[in-house]
Amino acid sequence: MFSLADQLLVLVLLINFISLGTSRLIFSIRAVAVQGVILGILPGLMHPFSWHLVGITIVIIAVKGFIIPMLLSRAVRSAEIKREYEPFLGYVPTLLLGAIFTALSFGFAGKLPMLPEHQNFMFVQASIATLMTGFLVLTTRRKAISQVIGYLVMENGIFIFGLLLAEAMPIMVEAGALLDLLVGTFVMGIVINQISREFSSLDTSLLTSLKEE
Amino acid sequence: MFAALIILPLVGAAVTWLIPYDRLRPKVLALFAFVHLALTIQLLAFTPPESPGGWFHLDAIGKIVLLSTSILFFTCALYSIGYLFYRRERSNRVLCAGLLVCLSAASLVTITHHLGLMWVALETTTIFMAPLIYFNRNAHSIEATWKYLLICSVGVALALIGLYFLAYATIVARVEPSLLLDDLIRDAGKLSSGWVHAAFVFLLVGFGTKMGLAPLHTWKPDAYGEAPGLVGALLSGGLVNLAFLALVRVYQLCLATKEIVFFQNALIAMGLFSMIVAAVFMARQADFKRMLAYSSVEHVGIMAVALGLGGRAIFGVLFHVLANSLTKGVLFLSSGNIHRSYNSKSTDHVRGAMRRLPWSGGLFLAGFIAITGSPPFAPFISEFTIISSAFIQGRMLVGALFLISLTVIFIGMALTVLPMVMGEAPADSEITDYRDSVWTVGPPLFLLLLVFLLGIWIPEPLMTLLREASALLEERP
Amino acid sequence: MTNSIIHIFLALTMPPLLLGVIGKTKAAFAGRVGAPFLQPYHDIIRLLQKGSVFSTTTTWVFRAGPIVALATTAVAALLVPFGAHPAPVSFDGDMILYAYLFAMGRFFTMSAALDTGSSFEGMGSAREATYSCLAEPTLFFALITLSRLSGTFSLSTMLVNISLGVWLDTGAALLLLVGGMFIVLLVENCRIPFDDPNTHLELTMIHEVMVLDHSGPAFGIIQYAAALKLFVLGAFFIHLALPYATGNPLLDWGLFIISMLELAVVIGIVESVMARLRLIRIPQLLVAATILAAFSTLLVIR
Amino acid sequence: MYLALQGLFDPALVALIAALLLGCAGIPGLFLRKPGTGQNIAATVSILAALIGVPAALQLLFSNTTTTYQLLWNLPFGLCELVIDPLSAFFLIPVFLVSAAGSVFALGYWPAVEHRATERGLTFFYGLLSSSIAVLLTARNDVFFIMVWEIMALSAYFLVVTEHEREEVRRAGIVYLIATHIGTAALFIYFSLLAAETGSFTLPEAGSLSALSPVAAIMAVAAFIGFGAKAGIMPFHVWLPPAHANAPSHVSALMSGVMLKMGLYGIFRTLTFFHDPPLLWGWILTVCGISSALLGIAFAVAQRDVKRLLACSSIENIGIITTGLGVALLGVSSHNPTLIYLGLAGALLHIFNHSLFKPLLFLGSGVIIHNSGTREMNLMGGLGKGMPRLSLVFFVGSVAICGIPPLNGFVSEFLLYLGFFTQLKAGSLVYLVFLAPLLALVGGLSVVAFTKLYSSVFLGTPRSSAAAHPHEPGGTMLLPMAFFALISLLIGVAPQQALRLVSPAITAFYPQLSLISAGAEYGAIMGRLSLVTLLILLLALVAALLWKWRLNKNLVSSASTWGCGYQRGTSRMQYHGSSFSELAVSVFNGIMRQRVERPVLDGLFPVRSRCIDTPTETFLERIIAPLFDGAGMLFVFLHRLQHGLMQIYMLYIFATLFILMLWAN
Repeated sequence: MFSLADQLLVLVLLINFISLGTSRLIFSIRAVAVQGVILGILPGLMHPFSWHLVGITIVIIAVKGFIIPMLLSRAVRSAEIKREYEPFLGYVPTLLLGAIFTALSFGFAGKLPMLPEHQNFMFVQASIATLMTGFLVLTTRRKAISQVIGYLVMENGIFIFGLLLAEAMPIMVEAGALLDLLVGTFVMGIVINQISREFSSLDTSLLTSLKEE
Repeated sequence: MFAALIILPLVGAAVTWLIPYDRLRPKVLALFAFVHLALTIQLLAFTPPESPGGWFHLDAIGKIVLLSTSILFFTCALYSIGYLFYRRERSNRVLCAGLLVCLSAASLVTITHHLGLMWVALETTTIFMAPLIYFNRNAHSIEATWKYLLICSVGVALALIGLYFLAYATIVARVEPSLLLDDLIRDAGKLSSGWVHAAFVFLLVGFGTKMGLAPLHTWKPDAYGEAPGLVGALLSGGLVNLAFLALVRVYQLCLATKEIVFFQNALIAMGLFSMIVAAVFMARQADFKRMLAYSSVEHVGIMAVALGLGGRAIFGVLFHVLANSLTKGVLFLSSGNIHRSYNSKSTDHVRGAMRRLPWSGGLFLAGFIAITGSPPFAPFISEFTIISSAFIQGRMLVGALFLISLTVIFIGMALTVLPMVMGEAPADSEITDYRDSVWTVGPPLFLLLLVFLLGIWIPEPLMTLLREASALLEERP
Repeated sequence: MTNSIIHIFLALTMPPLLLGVIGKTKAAFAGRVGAPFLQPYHDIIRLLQKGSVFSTTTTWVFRAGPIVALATTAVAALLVPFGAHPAPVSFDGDMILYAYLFAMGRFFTMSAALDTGSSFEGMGSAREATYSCLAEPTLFFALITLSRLSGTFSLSTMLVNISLGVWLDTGAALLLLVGGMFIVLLVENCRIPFDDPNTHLELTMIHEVMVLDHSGPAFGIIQYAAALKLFVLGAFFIHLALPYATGNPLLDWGLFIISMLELAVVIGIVESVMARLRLIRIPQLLVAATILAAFSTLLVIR
Repeated sequence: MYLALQGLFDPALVALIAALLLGCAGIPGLFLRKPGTGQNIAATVSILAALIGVPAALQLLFSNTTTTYQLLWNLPFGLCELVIDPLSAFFLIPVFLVSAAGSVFALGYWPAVEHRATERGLTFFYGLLSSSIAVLLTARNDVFFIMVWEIMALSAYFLVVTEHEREEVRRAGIVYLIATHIGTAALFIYFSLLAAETGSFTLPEAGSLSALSPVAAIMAVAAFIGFGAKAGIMPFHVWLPPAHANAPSHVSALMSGVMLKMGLYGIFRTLTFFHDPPLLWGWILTVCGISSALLGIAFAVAQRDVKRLLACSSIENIGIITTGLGVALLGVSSHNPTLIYLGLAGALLHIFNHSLFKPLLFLGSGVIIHNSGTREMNLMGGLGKGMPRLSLVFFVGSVAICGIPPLNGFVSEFLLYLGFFTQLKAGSLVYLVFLAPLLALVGGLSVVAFTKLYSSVFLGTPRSSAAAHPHEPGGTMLLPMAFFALISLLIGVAPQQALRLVSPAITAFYPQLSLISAGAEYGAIMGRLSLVTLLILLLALVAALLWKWRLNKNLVSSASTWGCGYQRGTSRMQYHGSSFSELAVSVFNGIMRQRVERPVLDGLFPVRSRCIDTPTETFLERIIAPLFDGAGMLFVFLHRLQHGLMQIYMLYIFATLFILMLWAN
């Protein structure tokens, strides 16, 4: 079943590029949602069946695939913003950087020793690449929403790596990750609503009054 | 015992959340803080054995951090009684409850030896601090909160993946997979250096962000500048120490693996860089709260350098954890009073504080003298220990850079602080209803007395505690 | 013992005579008969018998000036050997005391002048202060050279030590020194070309203008002190310029008196052939003197 | 009382108790409600401290013993020893004298009833400063030394900014604080290296370190900067004039009379640690010393502000002392006992002398300023009539500080001159003798400076209405000054006793030296000197009596000053300070600069206008201030890094991660 997981990881990487490439916020939110769903399926493919597993899967799919995207799209609608206009870095350069980082992450993963059973799969690569994608979104996009999206992509990357530890680690760490994701996103959702109420916009370049003169 | 330490504040949080009266809440807060302090001292006196499975283990280092956090929190809670009296315009429900949750999480960080659990607790503090920074409910505070939240979350996320790397290293090494510090230290020799290196880097950046090492410090001036005085005090005197504690855990691990040199050099480099950045940004600083934030950047830099130096400096840094948090308490609380009285944070408007608020102004001045490492205050002891050990180890360059940035920082800070406290208040400055009272002046005064006493006399128990702690961090060839 | 008595006797009696001689010489150059040699004595005695006028502005400082000036110069006179005979008072390092005694006198006289609150006297003491502190180093270079030549730290020995033989060895150095010290001699005693005691324009005076307000006995004392100062510095100078001595004590006293008179004549000649310098030039000449002396020092210690 | 004490305690203990008393002197006042009581208590206590402290110190000095006490402390820096050896004892004496005198003076000068706001703090920190200085002299533990050192520096700062509502005062305070802190940073390096060398935080034994290692060189430089900054040796003197000028006068007295000397004490102490110091050290000290002396007095001549003039002359005197020390060090390097003896004797005695006449002058300046309501010399004048007693003691002080016989200043300079001259014979350091003319020049200039000061304050007629109605200060203010004047005179007429005072300190500094011969030899010379000095006084007395006799015989009348024919002379026509020094300034132009604003006079009858000349703080204005401004500009430019844009912050994190990754592999 691992091979299927591997193909799904390829899909994840593609979604990374979509989230880098698109300018429509709703679309990228959806993309991230899909990514979340895929991540939700992955554990099921890797481990033998158990109710705990089912539980995990359901929770992940619910949170990553539906709750958070709903929150975000509500924020988007309330702030009436459709697109990410003039990002700090154009889409084409971002895509190129994304490609470069993906390549780098492959190089990075190549240098690290792996368990034989993980040897010829690209968990590490995918996770680092996703992490970097998240970073790229965080650094290049103007809208607060896109930054949250970037953060989510990062979280996904971390989650992918988490899969490698799924059976070895106590459940606590994943739970921690999930909690962090959940609460983090909730709080960010709240903050974003506050922002849009305060500034009637989600353009973070308005949020630059605090700086050194 | 441990459970009490964690549960009690949570109960307190629930209680304060349910209390409907704004006037009553701070008193309850103070009450719970006091009980927590008592509990802490009890724990320090009679330390229970580590819990089965080794998840909870209060070692000497944890004790120091726990003690400083608890003392500082108690003082801030007392202060909140006086402070919130002047902030009647808004509800303090979130503030009080949030503070107590943070206290619980902080205690958890100090007593657990499970890195994963520690990470969860740290993340909790990060999240629950956000609404406290947003206390003032205005455009600036929301911006500060946003930056704080996003940057710190990213940092903590990086720390998480660092932990994952560590865990995976254990798996790869075919040892019992675990994130318990003691297990990791035991098996450290076997771990593959590639993963360990990667883990250390991510953990350093992650916890470094939380701690505010330059250039990961960017959220600090905004958050400290916009948060209320007592929250600032807790951020710079409490959370910083927690993140530092996390770094120390990583350091212990490094000591066990043979990768320590890289980690030490990285710490020294980032520490010195932080001090230089602080020196640069403190000069001509127009907002005294932001200035304090940079001072906090400076002090995390000092801690990092000291940790990197090792040797005698370890003693210095462990003492500095305590000294710094107490002194920062004095500065933030008194600056909060000054802010209340002038209703401005700008150093152009705030003049002659000594005349207008003899107590708060004096405390602020004394705090400045203390934090810049002048005797007879505690930070002098720690800073001199660190500097001297740098020179004794023959690391002249590190010592020289350290001293130079300390001096530049002193000059910058003096040029900002002295005009604030000296002279006469400008005629056009706003007159507010704030007056120095026992509740607003007492707590920082108490802290200052502590700082002074520790500067001339270190009680024997504390001394032994520091010795044990630094023994834990010795390099064994 | 006798030498000491003679020494003191000369110091007490002879100084005004030098002034007389100078006056006579100048008169001779001007083709006048001039005042008799003993005129200065008459002046001083007459002044001592006059009554005195004190400015209402003045305090005790004004009165202290002349007295201290006299006292210090007198002590200085005890430190300098006259001719081949050692001075009655001498100890290692007395040359430093010698130099500082003049400073002491100066301090009091300047203060006294300033005590009157007269702008002229203030002007005078300002000049005195500046020029004398320029002249100071020259004197010290001279002392260094002498001390080096003689290998002693006492005026008597180091001055008596200078002889024709020394001249033959280190002529160049001594020549420079004589040049420098002569300038110092003229400055310290406010002679032309640096200062003109007999001018009638207060604006151009240095020393005389400082004592405008002193009258009667005080002025007498000042006159006498000035003469004594000339005598003392002169005695110092002739050791350098005219260092001849016979073994015979009495003869040496004679030689001393004669050479002092010669010195007076020389000063008279200089005063009559030269005009007063512009005040701007004086510092330059003083620095020149210092340089001369410094060179002589270099010559002897290298 | 002294004998009683001798029976009861060990003098070292007594001295320590006295030091503690000083520290506690100001504390009661903080809690007493009624103004003035605290001040009286403080004065009484510090007199008591002096009464028991000075005899104790003297006994320690003459019995030539070294006593060690253990301070009970648990800071992790080894044992904390308090040691009093003759050197410390010698430095202790002025501390007690000056602090007592100052606090008595304060009763009249800074009465609590008039200065309710500031008096308490002033009294408290005054006691703290004196006490910390006294304790500093006994500290033998690096860290304890630095702690006391910083307490001293900080309390001095709080004293300087007593009147901090005045902008000038605040500025002076900040300059002082920054200067002293930079010095302390240098001391951090010095003591850390010392600890690294010795392996413990206790100050090393005399002569236990080699001066030839590179570390020793670094230590020496650090110590020179650290201690020199406190002593005010050029070029570390910038803080000195403004701080002394703006502090209350008895504080200036304490700072200039005692605190500056702590820098010198540090240098003394440091030098004792090293055996065979290289000649270079001696030369550096000597050159810095003599140039400080020259430039300091040159600045002094140009000043218009009474207290700035005194402060600049402090730089001069410190310079003279440093020269002496340097000469002694040269002696050590070239194994030349005479030079060591004379250099040290001169330096130490001058330290003592300066701590007598400089406080005298500063206290006097306090009274003067109080009376004329300004620090501007050119507006004063004629105060001598109103207060003859003050005028007398101030005159004594001025004569003494110029190094003129028959007062103490001359004695110490005399020793230095002897030191220079002796090298003519010995030969190895012949060129040292060129210091003599330079020192003579310094002497000449100081005569200019102090005739200017004294005359423009006390002599002539008042130049402004403010100075018109002086009234003699009360006993509490006059007595301390009279006391200092008396001791100055005594040392002047009995120098051999003064020499006995410094000899033990010299042996403490350089034990190898065989004092017996040298001491005896120069003692004899001093004997002759004192005889001659007495002779001067005698002659002066005789002349005075003679004159008095004449005056009684002849008629005495009084008139207004002779105006050379001009009848309507006004007081504004007098030569005032600036016009008096103008000639000297013009001669030495370049060393001392003045900013002169000359009016343009045109036409036959020009309109009334004024000419203002202000001496400039060359170092501060031309070098240091621009430096700071430049740094400030650069920093402000760099502030843009904190751009406010989140994305950039993210980039920082990203970059850090990347760099560390690359570094790790």
